[in-house]
Amino acid sequence: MSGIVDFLFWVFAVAAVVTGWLVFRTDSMVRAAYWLMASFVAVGAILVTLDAQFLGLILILMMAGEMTIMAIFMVMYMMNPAGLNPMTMVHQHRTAAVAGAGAFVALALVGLLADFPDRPAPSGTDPTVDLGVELLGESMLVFESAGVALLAVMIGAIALVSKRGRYGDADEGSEEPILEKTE
Amino acid sequence: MSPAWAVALVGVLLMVSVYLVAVMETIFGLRVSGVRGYGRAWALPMSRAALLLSQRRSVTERPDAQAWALAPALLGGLGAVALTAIPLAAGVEVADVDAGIVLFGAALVQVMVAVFLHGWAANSLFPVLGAFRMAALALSVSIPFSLVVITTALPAESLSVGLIISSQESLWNVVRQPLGLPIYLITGLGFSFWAPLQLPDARDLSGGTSAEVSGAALLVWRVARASILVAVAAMGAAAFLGGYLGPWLPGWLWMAVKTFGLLAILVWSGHRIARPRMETAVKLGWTVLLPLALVDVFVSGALTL
Amino acid sequence: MSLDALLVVAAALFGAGVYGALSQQSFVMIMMGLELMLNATILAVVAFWWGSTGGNPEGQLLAIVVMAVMAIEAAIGFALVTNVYRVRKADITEKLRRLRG
Amino acid sequence: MRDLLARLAVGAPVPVFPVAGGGTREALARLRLRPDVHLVDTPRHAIVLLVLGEFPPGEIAGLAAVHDMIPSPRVTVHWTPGGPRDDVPRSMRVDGDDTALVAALSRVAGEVLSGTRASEPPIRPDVDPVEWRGIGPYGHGGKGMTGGTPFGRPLAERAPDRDGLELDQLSVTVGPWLGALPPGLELGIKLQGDVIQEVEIHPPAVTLERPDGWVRALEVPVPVAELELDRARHHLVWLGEALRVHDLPALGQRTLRLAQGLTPGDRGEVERVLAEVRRTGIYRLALRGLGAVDPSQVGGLGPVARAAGLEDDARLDDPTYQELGFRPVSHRGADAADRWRQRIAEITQSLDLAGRAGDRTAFGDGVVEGPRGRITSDGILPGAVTVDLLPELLTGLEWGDAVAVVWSLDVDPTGVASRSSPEGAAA
Repeated sequence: MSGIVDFLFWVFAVAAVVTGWLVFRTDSMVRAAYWLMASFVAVGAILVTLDAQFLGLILILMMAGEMTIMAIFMVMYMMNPAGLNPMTMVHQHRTAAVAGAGAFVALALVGLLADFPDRPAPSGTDPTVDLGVELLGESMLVFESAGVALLAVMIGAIALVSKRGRYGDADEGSEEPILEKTE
Repeated sequence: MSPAWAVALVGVLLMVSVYLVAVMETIFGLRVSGVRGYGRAWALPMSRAALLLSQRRSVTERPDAQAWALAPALLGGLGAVALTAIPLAAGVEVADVDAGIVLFGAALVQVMVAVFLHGWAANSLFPVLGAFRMAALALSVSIPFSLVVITTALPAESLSVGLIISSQESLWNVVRQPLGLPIYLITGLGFSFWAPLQLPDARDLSGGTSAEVSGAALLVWRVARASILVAVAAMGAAAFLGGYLGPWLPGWLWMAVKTFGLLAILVWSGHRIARPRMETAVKLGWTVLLPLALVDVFVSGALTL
Repeated sequence: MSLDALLVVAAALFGAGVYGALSQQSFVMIMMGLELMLNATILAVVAFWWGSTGGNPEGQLLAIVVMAVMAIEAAIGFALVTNVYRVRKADITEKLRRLRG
Repeated sequence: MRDLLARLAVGAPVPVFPVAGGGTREALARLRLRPDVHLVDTPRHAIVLLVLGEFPPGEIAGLAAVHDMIPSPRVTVHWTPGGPRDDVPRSMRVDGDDTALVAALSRVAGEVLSGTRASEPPIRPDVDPVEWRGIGPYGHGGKGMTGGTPFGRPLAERAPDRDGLELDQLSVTVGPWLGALPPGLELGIKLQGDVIQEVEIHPPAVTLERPDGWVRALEVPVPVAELELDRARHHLVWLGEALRVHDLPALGQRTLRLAQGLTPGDRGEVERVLAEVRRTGIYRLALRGLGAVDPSQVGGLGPVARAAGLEDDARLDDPTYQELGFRPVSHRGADAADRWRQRIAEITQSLDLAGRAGDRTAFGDGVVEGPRGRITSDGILPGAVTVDLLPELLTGLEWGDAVAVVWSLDVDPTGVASRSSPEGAAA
């Protein structure tokens, strides 16, 4: 059984990295968004093999909507529908590649060389139940804070994008209106 | 259950149910249009499938060919995955996952991706408009959908579908959470973009995301769409109607009866209720179903405590 | 499958994210780079929870907090993109030399 | 394998994409009721291209694009309800009535599926309209990075929209044989997402539809019962087609079946069907608040005018109708839902009048109230005026709402042909 799990892990690991890389190699907006989603789905699957079922599935569930919205935003705001007009959307390619490779090497070295404690979860526990008890027990404050933060962000985001602001339309700048002289 | 048997079982069950959905659809259609004699309805889906199989696939100008081919297969796969989360009889669970109901939700939400790809990849006006409609529709129904589905886990104190069913031994969730099933069915129609919520594939878009598809690809798409509807009905039966629980009859038969009862309601509503405007559908999701789903969560939570 | 292997995979994802966030011009593509980095973070956090904490649920809790951060990043990002586009009709960074309104 | 599939496929209704010319409204409605034929919404789902009715001589060539959209195997059939046409080779032509047509459709579909008849080759060459790759600094076919005409297509223009974001516009031509629009209606539209920013009416590629019965009533006395049954039948056919576009095809079929051989005695069944239409919630869900017209612009437009609160009806001046105690029905809201309610009310009213009229006759005296509005002897059909309302009404609507508004107006694009053809021929 552990042989199958190992094999699945490597399939998902390769899939996650390759699809994550393809996000920036494609010239189609929708493909970019859905490659990223594929990367998230692969990571979600890895989480499921790690016994974090709830987290993995929630990650997959969240990402469908978010990546569809990403695709739509790109279609809305990019002036050249890629595919119709493929072109390179990359700048400072060399710097970025070096930085990316550097980040990978540094983090991988930390991961390989540092000596982390080897304490796997004891068998016979149910991680989903543990998580539920934790979320609504000792760590409820953290969980609630995350929820409140999300609510605040939702309100902030709506305020930011709404067309009519306190001082008139958003695209007219944010200066106070000049008082008109009355006769 | 060994994986090979499980895959075979889900595949066969799905094909049989999809065929029955097609027959039901034909019979309801004939009934509403006032024609008597439904004998023809049993063979008609077979003939239609054969006709599509003898048709060549159509090609648009510069489609995203890989995504176009992938989308129907992805949709069908999602239907199958969603079905694996549901115990078909006592102890017959294809995928025995603790968080089964989350697996089901994750599979259904990904339907949005399959439909969006299907519309986008054709590189044609009406399919793309269908894709945009799917995004708007699925986003507006997904939150009430998730809420009412997760609420059924409250009395069971577990996310496992098997435990959710056995928690309904004394009382079905449809009674315990009366708001749940109607909201679930409406939003489920949205996810399977079935009439009256077939906005992404509607006739005012000449077929929407499938307007440019023909032949075997169209057949696969239609079968996959029906398989999502089957999965929605099966989960409705499990989460709200006590699944395989019931007196006298064997468990699997109870499950089949409840599933097809719900399927009949869903298919029937497609012929009897008008397709809403896009704006009405989105408003329904955000301003009616979402508050009602929250009420459902709060009331059920209070009752569970 | 070992903790080391998981961390290497997470590092590779993070590296790809860094490359994307630095090389892309479109705001939305830059956001994708950031999301990929957060994806790597989630993987690393859950890997540590699985291998090093003895099943302490607080590890999973941390992963949930990262997910919330991801949602917040997306919401703020989309709002900013919309606002910048409304004012400047631009969606690529090259067109925003100055950030004054 | 192919034989087996072909033998199985014969049991299915033949998928037919109709391209309807002038004078085929009723024939199309009859064809929809045939269980052996399935009229599909897009050529991609069809096997047979059915060209029915009359077209101006040059327009048959314009069908090539539709023909080539049908995937192989495909076959074309030409049919004219009134009689045979001479400009088509005999092999593709069907002479005779509906039954002959349906038999021919099944036969050719069976032949082309089993391979005894070859699939028709595409008419237009399969080449790119312009060269696709390798022009310009990025291989994208244009000048610079963000300008030019990539692959020969100009980049989308930006325009203000209702959200205050200037997003790209897409210019497209829809029709004239789009399943979602009345046959012959061709619109040039600019879309932002699915919101219509600009509408332009193109002259239709269909010859004039002659409402013979109604035109005859201008000159000679015609039995009132006949006229009113015609009106009810017209509205029922309209209702059937509109229900189909609103994705209620089965209910639409029931309505179309009622329209065949309608008599005043069918009133009970008509009322049952109309009640069922109301029960679908279509007014509330799909029509309310859409496409409200300005009452001052719709004079003479029959149901459209009366739905806007005008008591505008040529029948009011007819002594026969006065004798029958005729009062026009009217509604107040002027929107799409009211136009549906108006026509539905007029169906029962017409049946009632037809039942009470006996053998009374009406004499138009130069003006007749047709089902779409006032028909006068100067030849301008009310459909022409209705089409003119479209640009203003559709601008700013989402595509689905626009389709609903077009059907609620019962647009008759051939009315434009009757009016603009002299200028059109000159241009």
